[in-house]
Amino acid sequence: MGSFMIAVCMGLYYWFARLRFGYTFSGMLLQPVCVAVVVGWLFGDMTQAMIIGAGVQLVYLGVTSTPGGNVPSDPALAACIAIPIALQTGMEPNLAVALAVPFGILGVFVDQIRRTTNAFWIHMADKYAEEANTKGIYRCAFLYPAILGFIIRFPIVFISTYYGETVVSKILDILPQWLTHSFEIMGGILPALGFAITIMVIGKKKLIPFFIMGFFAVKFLNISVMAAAIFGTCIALLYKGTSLSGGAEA
Amino acid sequence: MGSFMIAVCMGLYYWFARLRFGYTFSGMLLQPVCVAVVVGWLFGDMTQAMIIGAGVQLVYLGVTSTPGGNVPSDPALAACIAIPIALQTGMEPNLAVALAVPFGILGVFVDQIRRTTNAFWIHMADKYAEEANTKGIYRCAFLYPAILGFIIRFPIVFISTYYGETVVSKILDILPQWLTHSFEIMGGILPALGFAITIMVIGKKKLIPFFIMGFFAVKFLNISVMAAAIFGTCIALLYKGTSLSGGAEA
Amino acid sequence: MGSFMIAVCMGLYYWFARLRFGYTFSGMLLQPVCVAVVVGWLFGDMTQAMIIGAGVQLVYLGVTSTPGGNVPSDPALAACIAIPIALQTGMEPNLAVALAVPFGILGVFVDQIRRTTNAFWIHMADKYAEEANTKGIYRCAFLYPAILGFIIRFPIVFISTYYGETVVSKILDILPQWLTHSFEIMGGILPALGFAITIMVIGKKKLIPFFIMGFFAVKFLNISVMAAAIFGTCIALLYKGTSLSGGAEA
Amino acid sequence: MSENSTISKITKKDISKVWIIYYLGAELSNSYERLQSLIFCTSMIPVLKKLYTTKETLSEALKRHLNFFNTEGIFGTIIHGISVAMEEQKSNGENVPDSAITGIKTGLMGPVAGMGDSIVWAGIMPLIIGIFLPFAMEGSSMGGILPLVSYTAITLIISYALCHKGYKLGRESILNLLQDGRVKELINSASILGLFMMGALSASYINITTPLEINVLEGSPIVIQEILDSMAPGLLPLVAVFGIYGFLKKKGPRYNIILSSIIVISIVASILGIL
Amino acid sequence: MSENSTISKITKKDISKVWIIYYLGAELSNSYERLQSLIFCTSMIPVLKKLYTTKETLSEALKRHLNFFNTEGIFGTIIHGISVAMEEQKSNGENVPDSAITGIKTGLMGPVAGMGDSIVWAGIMPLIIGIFLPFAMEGSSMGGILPLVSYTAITLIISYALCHKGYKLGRESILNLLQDGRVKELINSASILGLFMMGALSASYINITTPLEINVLEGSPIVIQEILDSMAPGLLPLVAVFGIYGFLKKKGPRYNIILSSIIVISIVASILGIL
Amino acid sequence: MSENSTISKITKKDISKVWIIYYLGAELSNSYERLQSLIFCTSMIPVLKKLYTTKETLSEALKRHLNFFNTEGIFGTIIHGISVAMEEQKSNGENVPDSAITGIKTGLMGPVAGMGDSIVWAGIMPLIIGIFLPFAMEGSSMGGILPLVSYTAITLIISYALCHKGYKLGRESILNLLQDGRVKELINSASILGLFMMGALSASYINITTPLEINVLEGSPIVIQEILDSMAPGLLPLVAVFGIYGFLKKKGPRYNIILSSIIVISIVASILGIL
Ligand SMILES: OC[C@H]1O[C@H](O)[C@@H](O)[C@@H](O)[C@@H]1O
Ligand SMILES: OC[C@H]1O[C@H](O)[C@@H](O)[C@@H](O)[C@@H]1O
Ligand SMILES: OC[C@H]1O[C@H](O)[C@@H](O)[C@@H](O)[C@@H]1O
Repeated sequence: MGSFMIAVCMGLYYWFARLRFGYTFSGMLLQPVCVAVVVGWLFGDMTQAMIIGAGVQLVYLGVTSTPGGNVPSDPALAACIAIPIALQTGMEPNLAVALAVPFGILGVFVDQIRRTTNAFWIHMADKYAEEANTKGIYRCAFLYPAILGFIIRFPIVFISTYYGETVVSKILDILPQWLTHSFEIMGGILPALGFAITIMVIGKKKLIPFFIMGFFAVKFLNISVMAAAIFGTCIALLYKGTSLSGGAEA
Repeated sequence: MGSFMIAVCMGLYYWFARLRFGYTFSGMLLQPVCVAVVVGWLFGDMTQAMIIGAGVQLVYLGVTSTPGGNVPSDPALAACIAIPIALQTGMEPNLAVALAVPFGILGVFVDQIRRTTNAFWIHMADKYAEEANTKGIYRCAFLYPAILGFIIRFPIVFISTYYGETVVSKILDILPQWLTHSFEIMGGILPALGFAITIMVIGKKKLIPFFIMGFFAVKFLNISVMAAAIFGTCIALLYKGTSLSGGAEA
Repeated sequence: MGSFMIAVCMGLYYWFARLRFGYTFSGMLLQPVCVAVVVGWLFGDMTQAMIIGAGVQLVYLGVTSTPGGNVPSDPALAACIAIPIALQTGMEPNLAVALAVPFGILGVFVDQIRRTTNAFWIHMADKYAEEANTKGIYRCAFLYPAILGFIIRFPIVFISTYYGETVVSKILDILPQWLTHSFEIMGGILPALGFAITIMVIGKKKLIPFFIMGFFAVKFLNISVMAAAIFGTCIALLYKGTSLSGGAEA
Repeated sequence: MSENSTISKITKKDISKVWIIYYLGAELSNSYERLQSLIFCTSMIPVLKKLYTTKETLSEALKRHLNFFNTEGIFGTIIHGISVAMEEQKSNGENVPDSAITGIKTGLMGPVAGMGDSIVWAGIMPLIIGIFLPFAMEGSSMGGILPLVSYTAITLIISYALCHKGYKLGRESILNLLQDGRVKELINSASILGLFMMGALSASYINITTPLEINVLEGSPIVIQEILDSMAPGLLPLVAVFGIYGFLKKKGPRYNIILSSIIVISIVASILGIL
Repeated sequence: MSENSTISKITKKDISKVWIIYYLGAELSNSYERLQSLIFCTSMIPVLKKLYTTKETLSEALKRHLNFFNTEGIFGTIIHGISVAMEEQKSNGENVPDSAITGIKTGLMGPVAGMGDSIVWAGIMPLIIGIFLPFAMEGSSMGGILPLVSYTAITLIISYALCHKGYKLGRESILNLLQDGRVKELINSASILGLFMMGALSASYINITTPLEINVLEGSPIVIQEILDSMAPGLLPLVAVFGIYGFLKKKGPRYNIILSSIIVISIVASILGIL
Repeated sequence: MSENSTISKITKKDISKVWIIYYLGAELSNSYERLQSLIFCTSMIPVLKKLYTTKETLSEALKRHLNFFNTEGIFGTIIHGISVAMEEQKSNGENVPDSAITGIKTGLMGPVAGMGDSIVWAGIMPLIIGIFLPFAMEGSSMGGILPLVSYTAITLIISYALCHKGYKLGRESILNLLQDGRVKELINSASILGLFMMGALSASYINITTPLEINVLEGSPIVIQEILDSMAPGLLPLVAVFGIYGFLKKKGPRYNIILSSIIVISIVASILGIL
């Protein structure tokens, strides 16, 4: 395949994965190990691509979107940029990852754009609902976001794959450090919005201490998420028994 | 003492200890350190016997019977076979223990036989109760299990002590690995029966999360049994206070 | 400044800090780092004094008075004796601290005298209250304890600073080991009195398991005081919700 | 279910349609303003068109489901199932007020999100990637293909089952449950678990630290982050969550203000070096 | 106790007999079918013979105490004491239905087993062995004799005291406690503790792991046990407990089937290499 | 507050006087017999003199506040504020029985002590010393001066705010709270936290271990402390607390006996080498 077509394919892949078509399916498509399969296939060197992909994956293990849909960093963008470069230049995977991390961070901002602009379609859908125009609603839910997504997603990956390392480095040189760092900060804070929304939505003020307990159980006692889930379930069952049915009797 | 008499004594000891005459008394008689005292006395070398016994004990620290009476492995059988052999052949205690462990596992099966056959006597006692024959009930509770126990317990230890290492090794050679391993698995699973019975018997479905919490408190937080007992007591007292007397007021 | 005046100043400082005039202010005055500032200023060698003071501080980090006002050991006395000696003789700070620790322990006893004799003034105040003599009550609360405090606090520091290491060593030689050790034991037990009083004063027998849980949460799980405070707050809020308002509804 | 089948207009296939539409688009149109409300409404279309045949009633129904909605897309399908059942009962003339439907949706979406996010995303996903990672490390494409296939398959099965389960629940018992208060109890339990899990997740997902140091003296700077950590680890993330929460509580869901504030704060803090 | 002494036929010695018979034989006749019911009945003989003098009533009483029973043999003696007191009151003509006696026995035996097993067997026993182990290591027979003597002595004292305590409780207050519901409360608390301790014990006593590995690729096998552990440590033991529990709940106490299943599973799993 | 101001005789300055007197002398006159009762009474003088103008009523009020009192001196000022408000209402002729005032004081002082001791003394103080310790290590007097200034300042601000807050609370709502039982609820919550914190603190503040060893055999002594620790760490401290607590419960606040006992035990144990 010509390098143009390869770049197009990569751009399309990134666009499609980030479209989030298919909730968990796309969630996995975004992971570096999946990106690596595509890169390996396009560049004809599966083994190398997978090894590099595994390395990038380790940096982003389990990062996709956090509660509320906020993206703390974009593993797919990082992978789509780093793996091809590492493969072509024989760069050490570590170095390629270092190169890519700022782009993962940049992805935070791009995703903010998507989710902000998505507000258009919901307003549009409000009108269609008024007219009971279901076709229109479908379009708002799928078509329009896809088109807009293409515009904001495709170019960056296409360019970085087509022009390769030199252009990527140049982009990095242009971006001032304070800007990338501010994206990094943003990526750290954004998830807090999702958690705040969820607390809001659950809406039981008196139960908020459970949130605090979960938070510090992890911070102080270093328990895993699974452990939290198990203890949380037990507590939820027992607390209910207590407060509502007035005792532990069946 | 002649080696025949010694073998008889060891066989009797094993039978008596495994009879479980005297609830905690026999529970301790089964421990390798106690077996070692008898071996040391019979063979006239207390010091060596005790040192070997201590080694075997470390493998079985605190193993007797688990809740519900299931035996995950038989420390007494292991000790009765390993200590004499180690003493006579000057074998390293470690090696003797390795030799004995399969027998400890075998003990799982022998004990299952005992507890299955013990069902005879309870049925017999049902009839005696019908006739108000208290003497008969006494015999069912003590005499008959003791006689049966003699038959299934005495021979193995007698033989292994009398013929020593060669015969023991031969027995081990005959037993196929899959069989001893299946006893091992059995010893691992059996205790689950006892726990299931106890949960059953306690019978409060709504409180089962406490079981789960106890289980994972040990698994995830590595707390000791004493710690579990202390926290468990506090929780039990406080949960009660809450659910039944409607408040923490005295 | 002459060494006499220096000794007077040190004695006065110790007296004043131990007077506990100004609740948290005096609490901090008692700390070795603050004693060091005074010593450094009096002896004209701030740098050295502070370094030694920091060393002594590490031994007594956070020790002032425990709940109920009992003093497990007296960091101020230890500091007032150790720092000048170390400064003058060039003794290693470690050694000076070792010299001072017995005096810190001695302080336990001296403080017991203070708090026992303070009972005089409260009885006196009872009488003044009868006569509505508010001036008298003020005197009982401030003046008399200050005077008595001077008598029991000033001399020891004055002497040890004036005569220096030789006298201090001599005092230590005179004190039999069993006596200093018994002060040490006393310092270890005394805080228990304060805790017992507080439990007493809180007075909710049914809630005592929370005390036990706090105790063993620290002992078994090694959580910090802050962690205890956070989890404790959550539990307190949730337990209340349960037991009194009959549910978790707002 | 058989005894009700005379009045059931909704087929198994209809429910599956709801499910797959939601699955495909759950995140696609997610916006800061109303998150998943657009896709929720969209996924209900096949059912609503069947139940409401006049333009007015259909429009009403569509608007009802364009309300704020957000949950985890796999576990959340149980809410779709319940909603379908309630809409059906409503259209059959039973007394199901709008507020009951919206109430169930709103009551369940938070707790379910809490559980789903922790199990589906923080639990299953890294587990599956981890299992097959060795393949990737050895250069096999299976390291990417197997996670994709198995994660998608597992989550599809769960969400499919829950969606139908939700419908059954909704048809058979939701009204009874609503009446005798057991739904409240259930939501309460679920809320506890949801909040607890959200707390646990936020501990690792929110990442705010300060590089600030105060240099009063040469060589021994006071590191602010260390002081914060010695008070309690994770103070800044917690302040962020409850800061935003407090804002939402007081000023309502003005996400744009929050977002712009986060951007401004990030840039300013980056330039000043305080975050 | 003095005011009741006129109608007390049971002496301190009788209670001690009950206690010692139970102590001697608690495990001796333990069977899979009814565990300690035989020894419970046997230990009650001295008392029952005194209280019920006709053949019919004695036979009734004996059969009553051949019901399923199982508890920890040291802490459990408190149940014997209570039972003796209740039998005495019953034989004195007070209104003590059979179901009350069986109810107390059944209600207490589980929680008491949970506490006893953890304190007497998992707590005291290894503690005592451990204390004297250094003696054994240096070749002294004291390393075996002292544990035997001290463990036996300590546990005898505890069980003796609890048996008599139980009797006193049974005489003085059990009926009142039963009436005002405080026994229920007590059993509730005890059940919580019992279950919690059982959970804690089962974590170390049940031992099931799988050696299974899936070798899709050369050299990087998927180790099933590792995956299970990363989900939650101890999954297989927990499955075993609740599998058996579920069977018992549904099919009743058919221990023979369970036992044979365990044997068959063990052998098959051993041959196939899956456990 | 404005609507009540017509009948308010107490000015902000009066409350500040109460606060500063308590701050200055909280520990100064602390005695084993009644701990902080003397300073509590003293700190109330400026207010009491204003409210009670006859010798009899003033004397009554003074005696009322010489009752046993003890709390943490920073957080505790909230109790002063409340007490001032209640005294004011009482002197205004409202129905505030003596027992209500004493009750609030007694109810709050324990829990507040628990919280204050852990936060002000065990939390903030070592934190502040620790922050500035590097300065001391490098020989700067700031290592001593800054802790003194900042700790004093921070705690003064807290206690000042709480004292005035308490007064406001007392004026506005304490009587309502008392009536509808919410004060009880509050004290309950506070007690839980207080007890929990006291437990946590006692784990590190009480220090009792035994050097006892039993030497049955050459070279392998039985170390008693190890056995105690393997039962549960911290047994001796716990025994001490609950031993004293039990004594206080039974015999009342006879501190002199407790103190002398502690002294005697310490000396004897030191000589015999058992502690
Ligand atoms: O938090 C609930 C929910 O919020 C958003 O809609 C997305 O991030 C989902 O993946 C998430 O499950
Ligand atoms: O679990 C209760 C009980 O079950 C069986 O009877 C025996 O194992 C006892 O030792 C045990 O205490
Ligand atoms: O425990 C409450 C209280 O007791 C005493 O009065 C002093 O030790 C105070 O510092 C302490 O806060």
